[in-house]
Amino acid sequence: MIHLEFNSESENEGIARVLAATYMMKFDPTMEEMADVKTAVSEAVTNCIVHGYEDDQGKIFMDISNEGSVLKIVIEDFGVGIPDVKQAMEPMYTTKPDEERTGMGFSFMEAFMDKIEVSSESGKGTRVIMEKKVTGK
Amino acid sequence: MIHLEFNSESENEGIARVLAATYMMKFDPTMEEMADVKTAVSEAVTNCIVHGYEDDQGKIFMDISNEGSVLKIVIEDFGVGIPDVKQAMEPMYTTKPDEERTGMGFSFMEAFMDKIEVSSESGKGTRVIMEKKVTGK
Amino acid sequence: MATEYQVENRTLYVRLDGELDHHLAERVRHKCDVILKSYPIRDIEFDFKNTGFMDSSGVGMILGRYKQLKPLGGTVSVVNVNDVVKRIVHMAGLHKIINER
Amino acid sequence: MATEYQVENRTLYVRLDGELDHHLAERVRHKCDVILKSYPIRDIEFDFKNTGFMDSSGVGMILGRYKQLKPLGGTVSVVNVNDVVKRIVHMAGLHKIINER
Ligand SMILES: Nc1ncnc2c1ncn2[C@@H]1O[C@H](COP(=O)(O)OP(=O)(O)O)[C@@H](O)[C@H]1O
Ligand SMILES: Nc1ncnc2c1ncn2[C@@H]1O[C@H](COP(=O)(O)OP(=O)(O)O)[C@@H](O)[C@H]1O
Repeated sequence: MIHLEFNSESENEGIARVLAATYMMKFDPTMEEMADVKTAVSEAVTNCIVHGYEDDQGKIFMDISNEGSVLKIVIEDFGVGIPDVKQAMEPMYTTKPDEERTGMGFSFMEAFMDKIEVSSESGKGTRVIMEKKVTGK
Repeated sequence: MIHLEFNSESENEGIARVLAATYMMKFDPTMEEMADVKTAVSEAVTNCIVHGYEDDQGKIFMDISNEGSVLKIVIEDFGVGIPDVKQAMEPMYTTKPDEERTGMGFSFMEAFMDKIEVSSESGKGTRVIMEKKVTGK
Repeated sequence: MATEYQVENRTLYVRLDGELDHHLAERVRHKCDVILKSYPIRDIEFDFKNTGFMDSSGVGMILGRYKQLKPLGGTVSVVNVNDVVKRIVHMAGLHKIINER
Repeated sequence: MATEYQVENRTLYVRLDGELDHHLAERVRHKCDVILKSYPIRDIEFDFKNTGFMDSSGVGMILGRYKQLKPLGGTVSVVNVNDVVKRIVHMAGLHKIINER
């Protein structure tokens, strides 16, 4: 289990992706599995920065672990939270169209991971738990 | 500032190196600067695993930050500690020659970083603070 | 290396460098805005030769440029996309409105 | 890929794969021990073609093999080392007792 804490700065998005990709190297993953996980991590971390903290300062936590070949990634912020998670996860739903958000973030997480669970409380923050079985080469 | 927590397992040595290397990418470092930092991180993290926890389970913390172009890396364990830091830092000094340790770990950290500060308390753990100005290409 | 911008006639060529996430997308969007204010750009071409990754923020940035240029009769193209980026382009439906080469 | 071991006559060829840190060094040491018990090895050659990194744990592992083989009149060699690894080899003084090619 690995726990990473970092500030809500966009330059840390790449660091979060690299850490996840490095962690999963032990499964000898395919290029596609690597890309899947990197994309899902990128979406979740970006959401913390753009929505959770609305580009303000804040801490983001990322936990990476595995049970056998099932990779588990938890990404968490302590920002504004999501009032209606079900609505937020609808395809193309975004509260920031002016910032060129597409509303595809959650859809990509769902498409690329086997399982995603979002819990959030207004004013407290948001936690995304994602799992994926990594079969490897 | 980035904070990483991981278990004292040797497979995490590579993850710690990659995280440090990724963090310093923003300085556009030379190959040599990258190798310097990766080596120093590797020595410090390995010491936590081999000496701090004597191959037992334990947590290792790594903090990476920078002030301007000065990179600062703090690596910390909560293991057995070092009774005599001055002696431990002498070239070729090792308490585990049977495990093919060379006693070169601290010498490499000193050679590759600009500054290294070791604080330790018996039974409490060890903290290594290292700094290096990264000039880049 | 860094992302490079080149204007030729009325086309802006953007040679992306690095992973096209929110971090890079913000920078590219800003730079494109600056250039579009100074030059009579009609078309933009994004070269992905040195970019092996794009997420939904990258999609948003490309879509945003498409929306800017379309009223002027302009186009957006992506070239040299690898399989990973191509997958995202198609999942997002971008290929229906931009040129892919 | 993985580190490969090959015995030819009385030489053990080790084609390292990955960064030669404490993690890999432990595995290589263990594997060498097993092979040295089964074959009359006199010389060991470590090929660094796919290894761009070595720290003091790697130095310790190579030194350990040297100490095992020396009493038998054997040698240890490293081949295809890049600049980063070469620097460590020289800083540690390994080049005085092993062959570098
Ligand atoms: N970490 C978060 N904190 C607060 N709100 C969030 C968070 N993540 C997602 N949301 C909300 O869910 C909506 C949909 O998210 P997503 O599908 O990723 O699309 P996008 O990021 O493009 O808006 C966002 O517009 C935002 O309102
Ligand atoms: N994190 C640590 N916890 C406890 N003891 C340590 C730690 N780091 C170093 N030491 C002590 O300092 C000695 C010298 O360390 P070093 O120069 O890295 O050489 P080596 O690791 O090869 O023994 C070690 O042998 C050990 O006794």
